Amino acid sequence: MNSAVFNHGRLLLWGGFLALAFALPLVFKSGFLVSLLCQIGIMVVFALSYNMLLGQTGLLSFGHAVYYGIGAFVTMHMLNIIGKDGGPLTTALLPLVGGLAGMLAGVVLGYVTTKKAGTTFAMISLGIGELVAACALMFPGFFGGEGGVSGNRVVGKGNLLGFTWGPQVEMYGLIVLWAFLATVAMFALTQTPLGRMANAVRDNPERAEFVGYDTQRVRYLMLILSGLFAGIAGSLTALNYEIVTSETLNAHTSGVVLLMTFVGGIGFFYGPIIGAILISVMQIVIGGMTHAWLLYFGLFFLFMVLMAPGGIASVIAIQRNLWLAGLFGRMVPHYLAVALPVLILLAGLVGLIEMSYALLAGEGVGAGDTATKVMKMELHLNTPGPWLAALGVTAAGLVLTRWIGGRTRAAWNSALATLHGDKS
Amino acid sequence: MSSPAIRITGLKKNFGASEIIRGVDLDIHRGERHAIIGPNGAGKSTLFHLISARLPVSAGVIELKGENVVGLKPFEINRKGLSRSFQITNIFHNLSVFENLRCAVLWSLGYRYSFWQRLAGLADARLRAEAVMEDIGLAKRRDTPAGILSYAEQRALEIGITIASGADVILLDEPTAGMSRSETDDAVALIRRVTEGKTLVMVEHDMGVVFGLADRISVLVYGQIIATDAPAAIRCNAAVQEAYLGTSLNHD
Amino acid sequence: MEFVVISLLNGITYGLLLFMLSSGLTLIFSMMGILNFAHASFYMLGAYFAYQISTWVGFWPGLLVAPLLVGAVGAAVERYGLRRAHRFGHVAELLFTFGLAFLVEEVVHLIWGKTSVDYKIPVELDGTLFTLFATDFPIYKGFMMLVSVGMLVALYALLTRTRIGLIIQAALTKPDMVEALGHNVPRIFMLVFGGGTALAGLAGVIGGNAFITEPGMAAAVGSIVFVVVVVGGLGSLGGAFVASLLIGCIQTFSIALTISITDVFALIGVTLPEGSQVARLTITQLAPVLPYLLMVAILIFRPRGLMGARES
Amino acid sequence: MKNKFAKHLALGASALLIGGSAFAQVKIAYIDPLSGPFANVGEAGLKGFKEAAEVLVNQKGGIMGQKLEFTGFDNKGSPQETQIQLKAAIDQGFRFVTLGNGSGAAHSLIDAVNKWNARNPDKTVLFFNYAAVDPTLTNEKCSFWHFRFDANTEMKMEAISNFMEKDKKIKKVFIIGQDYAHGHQVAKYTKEMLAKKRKDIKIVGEDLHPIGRVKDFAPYIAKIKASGADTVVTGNWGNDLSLLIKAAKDAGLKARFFTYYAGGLGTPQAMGAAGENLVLQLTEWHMNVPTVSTEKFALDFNKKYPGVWFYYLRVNNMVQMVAQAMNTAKSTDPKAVALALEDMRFKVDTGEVWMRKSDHQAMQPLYISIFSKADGKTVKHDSEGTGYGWKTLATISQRDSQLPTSCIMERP
Repeated sequence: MNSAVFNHGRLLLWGGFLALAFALPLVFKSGFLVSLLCQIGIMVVFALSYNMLLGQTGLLSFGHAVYYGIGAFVTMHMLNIIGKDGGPLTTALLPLVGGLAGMLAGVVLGYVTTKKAGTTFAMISLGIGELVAACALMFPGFFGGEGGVSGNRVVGKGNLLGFTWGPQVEMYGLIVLWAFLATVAMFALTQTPLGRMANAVRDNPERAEFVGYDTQRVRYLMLILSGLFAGIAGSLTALNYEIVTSETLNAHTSGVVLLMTFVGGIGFFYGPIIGAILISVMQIVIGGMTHAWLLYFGLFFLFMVLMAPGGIASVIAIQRNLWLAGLFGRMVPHYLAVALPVLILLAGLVGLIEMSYALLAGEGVGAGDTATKVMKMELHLNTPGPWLAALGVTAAGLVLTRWIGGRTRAAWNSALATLHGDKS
Repeated sequence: MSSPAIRITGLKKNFGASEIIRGVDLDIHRGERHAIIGPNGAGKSTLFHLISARLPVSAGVIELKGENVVGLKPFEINRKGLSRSFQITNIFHNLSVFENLRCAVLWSLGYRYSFWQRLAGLADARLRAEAVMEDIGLAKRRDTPAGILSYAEQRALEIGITIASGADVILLDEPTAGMSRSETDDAVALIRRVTEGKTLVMVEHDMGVVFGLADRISVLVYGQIIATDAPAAIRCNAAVQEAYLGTSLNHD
Repeated sequence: MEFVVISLLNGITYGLLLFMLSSGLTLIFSMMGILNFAHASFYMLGAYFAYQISTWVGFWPGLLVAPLLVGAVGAAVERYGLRRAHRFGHVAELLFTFGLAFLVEEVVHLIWGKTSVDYKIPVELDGTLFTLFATDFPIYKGFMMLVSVGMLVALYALLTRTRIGLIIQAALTKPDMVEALGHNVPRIFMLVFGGGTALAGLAGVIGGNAFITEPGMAAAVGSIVFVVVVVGGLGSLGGAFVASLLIGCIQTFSIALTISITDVFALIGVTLPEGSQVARLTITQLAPVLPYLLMVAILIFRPRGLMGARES
Repeated sequence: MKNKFAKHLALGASALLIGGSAFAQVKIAYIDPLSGPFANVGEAGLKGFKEAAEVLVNQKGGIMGQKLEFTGFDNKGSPQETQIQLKAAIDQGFRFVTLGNGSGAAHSLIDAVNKWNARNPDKTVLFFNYAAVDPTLTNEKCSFWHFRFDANTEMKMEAISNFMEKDKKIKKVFIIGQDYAHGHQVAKYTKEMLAKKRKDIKIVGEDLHPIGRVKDFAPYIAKIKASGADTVVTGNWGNDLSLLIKAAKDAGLKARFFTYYAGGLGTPQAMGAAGENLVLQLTEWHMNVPTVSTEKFALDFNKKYPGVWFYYLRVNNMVQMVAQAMNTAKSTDPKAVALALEDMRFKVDTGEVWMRKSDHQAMQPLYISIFSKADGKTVKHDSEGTGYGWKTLATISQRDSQLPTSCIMERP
């Protein structure tokens, strides 16, 4: 049995991740890092739920935030109801409510959207997303207008095991627990008949019809289930921030989850996890370092689309295959050789971008900025000196990268040829 | 066993103004191997597409085992026990050979859209897929993604997917197209083996394959069946010769 | 009466502007199968380029040069970006344009700042064209209509009178066939993408000063253009035209209607419960949602769009 | 600013967090949009605070010898992000926060601050509000931990409606606003107050449009025109206001516009000549209010930051009042500062600012002015280089701007 959900190796891996997730806040005591970890946990679930559509069923959605947002709003209202009237539910179980809400939204909206696949689906999802987002501002009673709906997650008495979920660390524990459950469930789903047929529908919808499957039904079911997990993620957001606003379900949120999932890699189950972690950290770290972070972000995304459309996970997977084939060793010197010119190129580009921002965007990249320390000292941007230097570095980097990169590529191609030769 | 496997009456298909299928009547008996031949552009593939509901019918009736199936969706017809292959390889490229076959058997084993059962736990699906894999000679390629198989292997897989569900009416659209001689021989043997006891309808250009496999042959010319008969009779049918060799033969 | 005429004029002006955007999008989609997410970004670039040129040499040269520049940028994007993304399939292409939209906005922020720029209507066009009843109709709106219609005529001539036009036209309905005939040369792709983006650029040149030139302008029209293309029918220029005018007028007229949902339902004899949130909404408030509702309705009842030839 | 935040994070990650900076300083976190569609507003505010802290506090001896510093935190205009940024600020040791843009964000912040202070009574945080004008913030939702330095919507409408009461030319009023809390409140107070003060004025129409999404206001203008309104009241700001005025001019609408936010942040530039003698605004100050030191400050500011025009007098007021409160209390503990701010009467250029104790709402003189051609005399300075500036039509004294509050404050 090679594909059981819980064979020994996998059990160890899952357990290891769970333990690591619980251990992290013990190592990093900073409140900010715990907050960051909470955000990552939520995004992991959200991105994985998105990949149920994009990676597994081949549905490119531009409106996935709708399910996330609806899960969040319903949770928040539920939280407020519990806070006011009490009730059988406790905070810890609310993600289930949010998930069901997301699922219900999937049942209703998915009926319309999944009639089509491909480009048409992408557009319908965009339209539905815009529709719901616009409605959000129109019905302030439910969506709370531009101020959103807020609540207090410390409600009820005698919460599960005495946790109040007030402190961020307790909330983190709750998020890890739910994220873990959702991840296991989503992974298990890939190992079921529906999960596999979703892959089949993605690869070749026509053929899927001719082996007896209604592709529309497969897409619909996948969307509903994806809505369930997106709803859980939204619910966790609601509990974590104790406020939900209409932007939770707008196009921007849909875009972010798409970016995360794609950058991480849609072809692998763990791809979106990598993406969620990477993008969350990037947003905060790079976002904190430079005003140009959105530009870097956009460039990075385009670079990924053009150079590594399989995402980071596919890059890792290829390295792993090389390693297993014993070919990784012979690539290492090439990687190292190409790293230097790439760094030079990057330094030049970063220099140019940062100087442009300093000059044009007004907000100087003032003294003490870590990002400008690369370039040291004060630069006179109104003189050609720094610009020529940066241009020179960029050009040198470019030439070197092309030169050495050519060799690396040749080595890479030969390694891949050997790899595939071995296999076929 | 009264009704034929497939009964086609008055079938027509237009693409805009041009009529591609112009009133086809045809009975396919249960258990026979039936080949449809005809010159290029005669409408053979279109006929297949109509039977399998890939294209909508313009007029006429198609009965599958006595039941009118016009207007049904492809998957509905498939569930009634008709399975088809494609002239242009039509497989799940990113899935492994094994997964391709397993996908093909899931519905017929009643797993439908289940998301509460583990695939790995479905022994019958695994056994059936493995059996087909063995049949089509791809056991050693079990975990290879279908997209990187060789052409002949993909054709074999195409047939494998078609027969895996256990459908009793099999439509094969040029199963040996583009194969070398030896590959064709293997394919013929394969088809013969896997369609044992089933109804087979095939479109084929390779006359060696046709005459080696078929119990009966229909000749489709310009959207009409001009003859349906046993191979030997078809061979010396004047109308067929005219259609294939041109009118000059008539003057002999 | 006065109100109806004025609203109609406003609706048509807006609709024509939408058509300038959606025609390029339709062309690109038909030929290349690419849903250009960055299309509205080229509209924005058109406005900014025209602004920049107008500060140097005035509005009129900008009217010509800015769309050409935008087209050149578009062609370069196709040549060095999309063509590579194309190898990885449609999803990669779509994502590429998605990322591009993001990048363009950021670059606009960088070069022209985050506030609106002072892109003025040229003095020659600043004034009243005619006064209808008591309302002035500005010259510039007339000019916008003129340019849109001129572009429409030019596009029509190009498509029906030239060889490349015939190829493009054929591609609208039968892309596979055109491809099979060997016309799928990268150069045509580049040309069409450049041309389509240039149209968006032209819309930006005349829309930028009529409204406002600011970094959010792309996002503001981006999704509505998609609605137009879907409602009109993918790949149908005629459909895009009809849908543009339709949506332009719907948006204009819905603002005019102060009646609430309750009133609407009362017309058909249904009484809504008092005080519910839906009941209190007026059609005016619903105005921005109507195009999306229309799109959803179209997709349910007529998936190929008003005049679409094919479904996807 | 932002970079320091990252540095802290990086150091924190490597477990080398150094507590605070080497120089003693009083730090205030400025949580407002620094990216996204409202980034220009946020950045202008931040520059204003930095300049005010430098010129009005630090160059005059600082706070008990310490420097006052403002650090920007980008909330992207989002209530949710506001809470994330608040957490980030608290983690970095900030005890004071300020925010101005968006009632939603302000509500979110006041909630978060209340919650935080209840859960962490030893690390309280104080919120200075410099521009969020939702009246509920100093009424139903008032908090001990919140101080507002701007007049709220209700007070502003009181002033505007008093002005309208005296103008007998006004017969028909049309209300147009953005479809969100602020727009709704402006409409509500306009109707209520006019109904009380001028029964003869007819409200001939009321429209709410989606915020930031209308490209062409021509249909709305057509509607206003059809209604025969001679006066339009709007709470619109930013592009929604500029586009509205432009469309009015295009269609030849001659109605006067009473606005809240026509005075700054790019709006004068965008409306240009279209606004002449048609657009009125209510503010706590404008360039042509005869004030010596503020005028100089504004001119210096405009020279130092070309393209950003000094607009917020209340920023200066707030910075000075906070500094004085800290100096008086001889403490930078939020609670002590709050107590010292309560009931403070602070002398500024335009008169006196009084921080009312019962609801923490600042009372200050207000001005109604009209957009008119700069003539070097009454309209000495133009606005944002347009050739048009603001001419005072009426002054509302601090006393006249006061309104009762329904605040029942929970005091620690």
